[in-house]
Amino acid sequence: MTDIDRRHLRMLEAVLFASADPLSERELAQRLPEDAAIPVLLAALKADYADRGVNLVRAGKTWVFRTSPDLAALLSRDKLTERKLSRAALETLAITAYHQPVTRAEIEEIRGVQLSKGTLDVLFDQGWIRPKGRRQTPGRPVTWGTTDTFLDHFGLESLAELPGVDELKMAGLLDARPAIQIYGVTDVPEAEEDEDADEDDADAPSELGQP
Amino acid sequence: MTDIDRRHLRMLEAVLFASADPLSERELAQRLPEDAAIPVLLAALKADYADRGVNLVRAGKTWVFRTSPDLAALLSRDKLTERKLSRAALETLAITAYHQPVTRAEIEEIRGVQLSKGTLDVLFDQGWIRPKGRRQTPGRPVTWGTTDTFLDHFGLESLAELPGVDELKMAGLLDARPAIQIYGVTDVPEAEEDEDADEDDADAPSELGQP
Amino acid sequence: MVEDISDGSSGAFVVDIDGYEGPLDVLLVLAREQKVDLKEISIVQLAEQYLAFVAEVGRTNLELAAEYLVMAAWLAYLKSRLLLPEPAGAEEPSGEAMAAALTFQLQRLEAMRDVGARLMARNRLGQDFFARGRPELLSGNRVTVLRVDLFELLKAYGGHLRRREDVQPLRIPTSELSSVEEALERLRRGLGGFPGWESLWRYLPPGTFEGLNQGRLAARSAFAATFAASLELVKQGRVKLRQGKAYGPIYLKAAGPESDPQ
Repeated sequence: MTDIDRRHLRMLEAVLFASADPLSERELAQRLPEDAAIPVLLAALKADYADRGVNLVRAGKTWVFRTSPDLAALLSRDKLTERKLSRAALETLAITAYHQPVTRAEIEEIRGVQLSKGTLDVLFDQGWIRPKGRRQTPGRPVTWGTTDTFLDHFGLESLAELPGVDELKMAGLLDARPAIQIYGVTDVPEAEEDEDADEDDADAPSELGQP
Repeated sequence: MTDIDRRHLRMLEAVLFASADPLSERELAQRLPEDAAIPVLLAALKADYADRGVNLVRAGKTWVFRTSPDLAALLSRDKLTERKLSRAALETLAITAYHQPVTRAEIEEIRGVQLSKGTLDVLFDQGWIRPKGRRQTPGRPVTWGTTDTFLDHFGLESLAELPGVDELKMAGLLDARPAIQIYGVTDVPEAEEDEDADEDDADAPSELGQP
Repeated sequence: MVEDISDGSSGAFVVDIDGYEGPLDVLLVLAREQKVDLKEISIVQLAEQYLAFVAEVGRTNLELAAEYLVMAAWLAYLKSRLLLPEPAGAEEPSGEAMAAALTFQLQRLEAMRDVGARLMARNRLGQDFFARGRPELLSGNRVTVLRVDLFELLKAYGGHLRRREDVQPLRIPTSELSSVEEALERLRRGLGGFPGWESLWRYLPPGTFEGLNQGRLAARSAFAATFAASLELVKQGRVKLRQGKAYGPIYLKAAGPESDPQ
């Protein structure tokens, strides 16, 4: 804590505390003096609040104050009424989160059924998914991925914290290709190297750790 | 501070943080466990935050967290008044993004309605569109395109990430005609012709959905 | 719904097809009935379970979407591949590879379901943890920020395209539904060919029976149009109709002077 600028820390705290929505490090930098060491300050502030009733949490590239989850019961009267996600929407969300970047066709392949019209729309409207780029395959279909808003909603710091993501990866279950392609050609179940040439998908599943 | 119940302090902190309105001691007492010593806790919490960027302040009989007054001036080089974009401006922006480079006359042609004076100005002032060149037609009208600031604001890496028309349709953002299909229609209305032949088109993504 | 399938010893299924999210979903539910790890599942047995399911739905006259039937056909094929010796030098993937692919698909779907449930079970914003209830705008110079996100932008473009579509000249697409006029024409042309009483069935367009069996709308409309046309011809005094009993076959005969004794 010695080289932390207390004045900068207070400013950062004030900016974050004032906002109900997560702020990116870039937005924070715009608000603070130029010489403010944002990452160091964020780490210090996070530590300050670690045991309090309010915590500083990271969601992807964004930061925000949230009440501590263990106080949920106390705050139950503040609960927002939410629209229940349909089964199709929930599965689509899970597939998008775990297989991103993923195309609509791949989501349909995994679910074995066509996606009805509004399904992606609901998730997009909610701010949980967004177009991520295009797959370098015929038709150049749009790929979808999750947003920092999604991480914030589910209390995830990064995609690496998705429940069970490591086991699924180890089990080879995070392959969005048609199953018969995976087994049909080589007949060797372990042949799972995914060399999809997705040019603008540098942030493919391999990068799940550092969103 | 020894006789402060840390658990109660955390609760108080969270309740005050999450509340949309300043809370009176009576309201706080209703939300916390019965044995919580509200006045003592409030005094302790106030002391905790005394030097921070956010302070616990009393307003009449109620309590509320507020940005520390000395920071307000420092932090805010900008008071953000948020404004919604008019529908005309939103459509103009979308058309510019999808059809760039595009002239004012073409935007009017596409929208089927005259552009009021300020519309392009608003988008230009915001830094979202800029002149791109001139159309090699009589009058050599200025063409418009989007900027990097535009990409940045919408979280796009490149224009190619804008979903095409088909994908908008599939995502439910663009409803097709009423479902005549139910009645066994065989003839699907096909896409309209589009004959954009622009020389200054170099950086327009050619495969953007052309309506 | 999962609970709606019961594999009772009587063999009686109670099927709620609306509760399913496609054929893979059905397969997953059936696979669970084998009560083994998905990796150990017997694909032959699963294929049989699925075919029985489809047959049951067919028996109760529920209409099944095409994708369920496609899966049934594929499973029947897969079953035969698994039971018969592999042909030498086949170009297709082996039966085992196909079975492995199906197992993989089921595992993958089940995994996505599980993690979806685990996601929803997490502490969530607005349910278990909360945002600042009283956000503040920090004061200073006045800068107007236009508030719009990508979703709104795309929605605006979509709305614009739709309105554009709406003002296009109306195109009336050709329909495969039969009109009474067509049926009249067909009956008139056909009447000369059959001097005596003839079943009205014979005047239906080709393929109508198959279509009816498959419940196709076009076939049903052809049937209705032909019937309506026959009534119209009776009204015009051009034909006579006869039906022995309710729901019995309908016969038709030209009412020309030479075939009518009156």
